[in-house]
Amino acid sequence: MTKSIHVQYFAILREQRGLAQEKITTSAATASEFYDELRGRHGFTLPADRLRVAVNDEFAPWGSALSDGDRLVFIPPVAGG
Amino acid sequence: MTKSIHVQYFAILREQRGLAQEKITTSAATASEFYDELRGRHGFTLPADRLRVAVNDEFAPWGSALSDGDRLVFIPPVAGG
Amino acid sequence: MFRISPEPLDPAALQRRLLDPRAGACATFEGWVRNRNDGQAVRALDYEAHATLAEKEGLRILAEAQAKFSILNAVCAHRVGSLVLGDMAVWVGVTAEHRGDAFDACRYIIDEAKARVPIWKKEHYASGATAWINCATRGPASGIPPAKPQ
Amino acid sequence: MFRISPEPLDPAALQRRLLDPRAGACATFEGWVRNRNDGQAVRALDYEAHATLAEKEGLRILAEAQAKFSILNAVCAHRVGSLVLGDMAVWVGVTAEHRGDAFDACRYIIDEAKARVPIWKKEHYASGATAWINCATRGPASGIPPAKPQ
Repeated sequence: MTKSIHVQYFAILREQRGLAQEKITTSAATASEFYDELRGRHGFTLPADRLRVAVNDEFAPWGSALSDGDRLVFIPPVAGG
Repeated sequence: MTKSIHVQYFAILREQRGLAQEKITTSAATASEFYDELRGRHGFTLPADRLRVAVNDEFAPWGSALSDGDRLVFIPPVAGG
Repeated sequence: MFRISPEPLDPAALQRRLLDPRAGACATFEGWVRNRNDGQAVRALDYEAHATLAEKEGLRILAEAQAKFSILNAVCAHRVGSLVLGDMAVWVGVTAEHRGDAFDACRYIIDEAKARVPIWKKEHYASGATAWINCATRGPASGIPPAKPQ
Repeated sequence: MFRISPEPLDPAALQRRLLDPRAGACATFEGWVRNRNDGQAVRALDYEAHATLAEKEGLRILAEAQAKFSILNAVCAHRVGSLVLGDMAVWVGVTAEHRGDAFDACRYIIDEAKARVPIWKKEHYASGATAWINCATRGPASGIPPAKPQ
């Protein structure tokens, strides 16, 4: 079953993708599968174990099941301060 | 041998003495003897082991020998901050 | 209050939020853009944040500090945008009755904020090169720890 | 710089002395007059100091902090005179490349200043009573430690 996912990119991911957000139709079952799919397509250098993921504005486990209309953000290593 | 000592009082010692400084002629040999003499005379409540002493604007040991013209300050327990 | 700010931070205004007649101690921390990092001359920095997630995670950190330490109030603000040398990137202020808790909580907040809040930093070097800090991919042997699993 | 000040402290002016392009971290501590101490309602405080000895001992403490920690600069100022609730009694600021040293040195300076610098504090309570802090004479059994021998 395919679903439509809204993805937002920040920092190094935004630069590597060349845009800040997009809507993607995917058959990936989990956030993890979805990142692997995008990484293959866009050449993101960071592996998933260096990132966190947020689903609908909350941090979420990589194994979270995706639902149609979800908003995902992949969180590169942070560096505030 | 007597000597003339200039004494400055601060905080609780100033209040107990009722003045901020005075010149005293003493035959005390050391800072320690001198404080004991003053304590007896003025009724200071603090024993010497709760005070420090400064001679000529430097902290000094209680056993320091007194010389004519020395300036002494007895330092009550401090409480900055 | 935890705030992501596109405007320059105003420490005096932030500190006014902490005033409290019970407070005997106020510890603050400011992070400034410095002229070197890891041996390279730095010219400027860009900070960006996921403001919604950052403010949620920041408020969690402040609540943790309230629970762990005996403090009265805590505020943190982090700048985003383009910063130059000497600019203030982050301000943390904590009030408490006593200084030990104020120091410990202030340090806890900045340590956790740097480790957990979704804020990213791109350094611009005098050489013309740029780098997203902590985002190099040199493999696990490089000593860069992987992100904590959720 | 270590200064005894009969005038209100000006943190912004004090902090300007710390500006340094190498500084990535600035930790500060402020001591404020609070409304209670040891269970009693406080109305006001008098501070007095032996300014010459205090500035000498304060400078020694700052030099010790420079030797013990990797810091760039450190400043401390202490107010004397009559203070009311909310007034600032002491300000300490430290800059360093990294935050750990800035925090540690800031804490070292305020801890040592409170323990060693000849400054005295008289509290005025709402009850009308007053007390010179740390100067009660309840004997050694009261838990008040004797002054360190020189």
